[in-house]
Amino acid sequence: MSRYIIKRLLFIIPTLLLVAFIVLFIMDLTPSDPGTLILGDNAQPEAIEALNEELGYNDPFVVRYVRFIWNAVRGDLGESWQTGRSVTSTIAQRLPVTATLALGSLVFGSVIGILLGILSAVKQYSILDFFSTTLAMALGAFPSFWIGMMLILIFSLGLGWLPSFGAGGIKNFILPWATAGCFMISSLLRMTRTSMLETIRMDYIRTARAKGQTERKIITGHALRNALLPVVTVLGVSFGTMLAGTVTVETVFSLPGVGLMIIEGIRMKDVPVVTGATVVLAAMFTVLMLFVDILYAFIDPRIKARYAKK
Amino acid sequence: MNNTGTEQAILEVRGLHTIYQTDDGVVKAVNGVDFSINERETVGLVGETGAGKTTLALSIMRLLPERTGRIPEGEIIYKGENLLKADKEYMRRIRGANISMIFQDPMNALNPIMSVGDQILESLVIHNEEKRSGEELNKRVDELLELVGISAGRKHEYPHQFSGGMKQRIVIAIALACNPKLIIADEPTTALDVTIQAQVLALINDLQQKLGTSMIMITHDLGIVGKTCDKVAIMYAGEIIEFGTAEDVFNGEKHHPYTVGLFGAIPSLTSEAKRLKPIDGLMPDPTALPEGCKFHPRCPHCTEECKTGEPYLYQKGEAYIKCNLFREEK
Amino acid sequence: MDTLVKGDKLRKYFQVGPKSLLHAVDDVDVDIPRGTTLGVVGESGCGKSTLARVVLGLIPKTGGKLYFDGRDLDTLNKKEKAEYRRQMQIIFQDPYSSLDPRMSVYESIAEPLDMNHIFSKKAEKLDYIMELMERVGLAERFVNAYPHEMDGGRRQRVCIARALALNPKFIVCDEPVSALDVSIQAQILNLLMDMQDSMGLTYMFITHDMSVVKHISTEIMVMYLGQCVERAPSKELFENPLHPYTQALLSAVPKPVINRMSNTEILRGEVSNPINPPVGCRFAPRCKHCTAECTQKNFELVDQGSRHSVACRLFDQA
Amino acid sequence: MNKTTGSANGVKVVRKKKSRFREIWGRFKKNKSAIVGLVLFSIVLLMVIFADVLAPYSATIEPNIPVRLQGPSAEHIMGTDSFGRDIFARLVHGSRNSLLVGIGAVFIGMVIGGTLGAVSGYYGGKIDNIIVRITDMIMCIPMMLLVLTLVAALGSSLMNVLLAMMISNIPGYTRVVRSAVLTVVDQDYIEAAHSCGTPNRWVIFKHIIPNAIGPIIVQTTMSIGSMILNAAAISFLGMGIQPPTPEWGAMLNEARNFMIQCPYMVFFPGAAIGITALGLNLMGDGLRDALDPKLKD
Repeated sequence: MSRYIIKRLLFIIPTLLLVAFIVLFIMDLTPSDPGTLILGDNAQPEAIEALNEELGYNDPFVVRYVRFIWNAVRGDLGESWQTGRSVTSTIAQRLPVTATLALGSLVFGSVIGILLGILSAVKQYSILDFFSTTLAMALGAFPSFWIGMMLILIFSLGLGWLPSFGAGGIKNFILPWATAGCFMISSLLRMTRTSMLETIRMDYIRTARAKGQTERKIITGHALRNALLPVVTVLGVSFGTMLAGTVTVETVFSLPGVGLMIIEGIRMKDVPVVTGATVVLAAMFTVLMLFVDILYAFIDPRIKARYAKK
Repeated sequence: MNNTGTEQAILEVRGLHTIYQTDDGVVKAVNGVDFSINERETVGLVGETGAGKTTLALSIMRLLPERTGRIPEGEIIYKGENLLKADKEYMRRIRGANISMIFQDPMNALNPIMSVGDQILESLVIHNEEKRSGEELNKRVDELLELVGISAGRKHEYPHQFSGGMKQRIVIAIALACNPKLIIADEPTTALDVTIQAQVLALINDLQQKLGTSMIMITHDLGIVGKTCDKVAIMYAGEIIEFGTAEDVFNGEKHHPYTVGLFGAIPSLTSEAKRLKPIDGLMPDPTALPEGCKFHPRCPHCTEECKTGEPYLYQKGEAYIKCNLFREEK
Repeated sequence: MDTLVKGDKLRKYFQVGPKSLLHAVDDVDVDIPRGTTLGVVGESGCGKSTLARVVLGLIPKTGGKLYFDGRDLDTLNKKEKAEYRRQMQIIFQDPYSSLDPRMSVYESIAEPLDMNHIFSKKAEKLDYIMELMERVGLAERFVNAYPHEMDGGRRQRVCIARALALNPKFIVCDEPVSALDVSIQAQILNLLMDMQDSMGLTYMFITHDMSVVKHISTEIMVMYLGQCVERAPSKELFENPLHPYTQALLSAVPKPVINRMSNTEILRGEVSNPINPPVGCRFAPRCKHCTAECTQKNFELVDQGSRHSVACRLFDQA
Repeated sequence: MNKTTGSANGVKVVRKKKSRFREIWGRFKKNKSAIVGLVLFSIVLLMVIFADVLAPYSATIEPNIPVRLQGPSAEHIMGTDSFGRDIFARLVHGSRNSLLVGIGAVFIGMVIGGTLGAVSGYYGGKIDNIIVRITDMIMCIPMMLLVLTLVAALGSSLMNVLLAMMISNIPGYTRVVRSAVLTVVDQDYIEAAHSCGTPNRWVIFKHIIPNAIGPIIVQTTMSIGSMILNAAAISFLGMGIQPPTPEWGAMLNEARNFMIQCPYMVFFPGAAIGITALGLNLMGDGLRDALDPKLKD
């Protein structure tokens, strides 16, 4: 088991290197350079060129990539071309907002999604099932930023119950949580329902019935744990989607998080900011997926055994 | 064995009909089945794919798929009680404790993420009427594992760590856990290799002798029937077309043409025959069964009278054959 | 005797781990006289299906020599190989997965003909296909049917027609009747035997069913964990089984007579692991005649006369 | 249509290719929500086709300041925006851009990703290993972030959004197609085809692709919906199609500033996106059930 974890941890290194490479490579195509950004459009071309040279912008891509990695390993993601502030400290300042948003939505979305998914599978063809599947369909189809704006219209502007922007207290987060959680509810509800329906038809459920087990215990004791195995994977993937979705949700609610930082960076053509923030979000996602994989191995004895043998 | 006085039927099935309501129409899976099983007795239900054997078993257990399966008429009497009229809770207590089942495919019959010991224990906990302590129940799990030939030390292992034959032993242990009166074994060895099949059959036979349980053995293999059964019911298109003691069916003089066909189609290990004698045609479509005797389109002795109306019921003691061939010999 | 298919020390290993080799087929000799049937029996995992695929060249062999009609197949060039491939066909166990669900009966049977450019005229091709269908007992009306519209027996007939399309000399039947009910099984077995009589076909018939193999085979090979443990003419094997495994196998088959477990010999234990097997007889752990010698050296097949050979310490005169 | 070939003994070989299609359609039309999806999507398609009939394109571009920010009325059934442009007209013409991006991105992703997945699944071995490793790694970057960085680098325009989404769609398709191909490759009829000397390319095109196409179609239907959503999100962030070109996400971006006075400006474009995606998702679900009816008893 520990071997498996080590193997997975080692796999994370090339993944992160590749992720950083792709992001850097794409951002390198941006028609923007630090000299122009810092000195302004009206500066002397020679001065701009000199500054670019000084900042190492003119070095070959590989050199800059290696330098980025080397600095990143030591916790330095460079400085903003726009403000000169350290990207690392900006991220450190903004990450709590994004983390609060993401984790809150994760809890909100997964609890409601999984619960409704189980219920609608157990009561297949009931009104509850119809309601849940329709809800899941709708939440998955309507854009989350639009749902966010609708929530603002109703709860902030209409009823005046909740604030519509900024990151103050819990109240500020309720609407963003609901908005970002919507997508998770949709995908988790559908996955849980499908997986549960498949599990209920398994032979071992029939064995449990033949033992005389009660319907309730069959669901909670046998079906649920088996059905949740694939749901765990989907949980990881949809958390990643949601993490990226925080970009729009933070924009809608003007939450000063990492997502908004990326958007601002793109507008300003501030390459180090965008690169740093994107790499951090992607790294968070990668680590989370690793965590999901290990969790999976712990719940499923078959997978555990496969790695224990080796 | 003292058979006298124990000739008490423990389960009686009368006029049972089971249907499935599917999108493609009503599937008539079981069409008027009558039979009974006495204490310590094994009845073999024999037939090919689609004969309705498994449906019959699931009807007795009341485990038909809820949305599609229906039992429009018939009675299943266990201990004087019609199980078809019993409420769900009563039925739940019967299952596992009084009637239990062994399924065909041991690969999927066990919960993959629960240790085998826990799966046996579960049965005991559900039907723990005497309020035995956890320790006692755990001892019983060890006992059951040893009984089916698995060392008790393996009870913490998971199903994937066992071979097919071993898994079937565990399924048997679960079925036996609460000392049921009747076990329904649905093709218990079909998924296993011959030598493992022999082991499992020997085990089942052995335990049945020891524990005095009655058993319904569902199979398509007449060889298995010969090895295990006291009485035999041959099923075709949802009906028992011939019923009798193993002696009647294997060595008797009068047989339903389908029974004759079934025996004739098996290649023999002992005699030399160049050609086999297959039964012509195919199983009828269960959504559109033929009129009259359901075997008539494939029957070599078919007459006009076979095509309409119920075939003649030839009876001799407990044995019976549903065929017009024996009408004149009343 | 005139041998059609001959394999010398055929061997197929699968690499399943850095240091683990799965010995699926281990030094098995095959020879099948023209016009006869070699039955191959054994339980799941004994390597019988792998052997079939090695003989057909569907998977590359790890070692050994293979001759067809006297020619070493390894020395053939690509074109000659294609020519030989046409003469060898296969019929599978599961008629549900061996036909493309999107192809009609006509298309399935026509595929090998098209691939080998047999007919240039459509009408000729159709006539030939109708003739094939008639030969395997499929009514004309099925020519446009799709696999899901037919039952298992008819599908298996389509598979047979497809295998016969190229007029092969040799057909491997890999458990062709195991998925069928007894009454249908008998129909297919009769058909296969009729085809052999009328077309002089040579079969390699793989099955786990002892009564089927006895019925159809001229000679039988018993396999255990990748090795051939006994080989004899059909009648001889059933009357005089020598290897302890063969004896147990025959005794374990339930016969359709009343027989409440009296004379069945129950074999203990289960088939062991085919990965990196140790030296010695592979059946030794389950054998009642096992001695120390059995686990120390390998036993080759030894001829016992009348084409009967067995690999066992009890009959090892060497 | 049915193609027939005559024969000497009068038997007709009928090419009834349609039978399977008809069977799937039979199951599909029994599914009410799938039909709802089909109807919703058809409405959107009609809008795309008859956009010029429903409203002149000029109405979507030219400002008409006197009537700016008017609520829904008989003249402007969905009201007007901050430049006095008719929202209904912009919605109708915007459908073309949204759908173009959605379908375009999926289609190209399908061709490239599909080929990679098919090669990977069919040949296996080293190639498979490399392709799987790389797709796994790329999929560690959440798609939206990948698209955003690409658009940031390439510049904001319709073509660049399309390009960015195409690229980010490839790994997902590679995965789906690979697993679809893997299930088919295992079937005996593939081995049967090999044993009668059928060449690889024939096996791929005649057996594997037709049999693996089901899950691919389902994936395609579903991803068009999510691509439309993503494209809208990009435009909403101001990175996609630039004004005054009508596009649903971009309309929402403009509407944001007038959310308080004119909620209808927010409502209609979002509803249009939702209905399109909903239609596609319902259709995809219905198709999956129709192709694989095993879950429905």
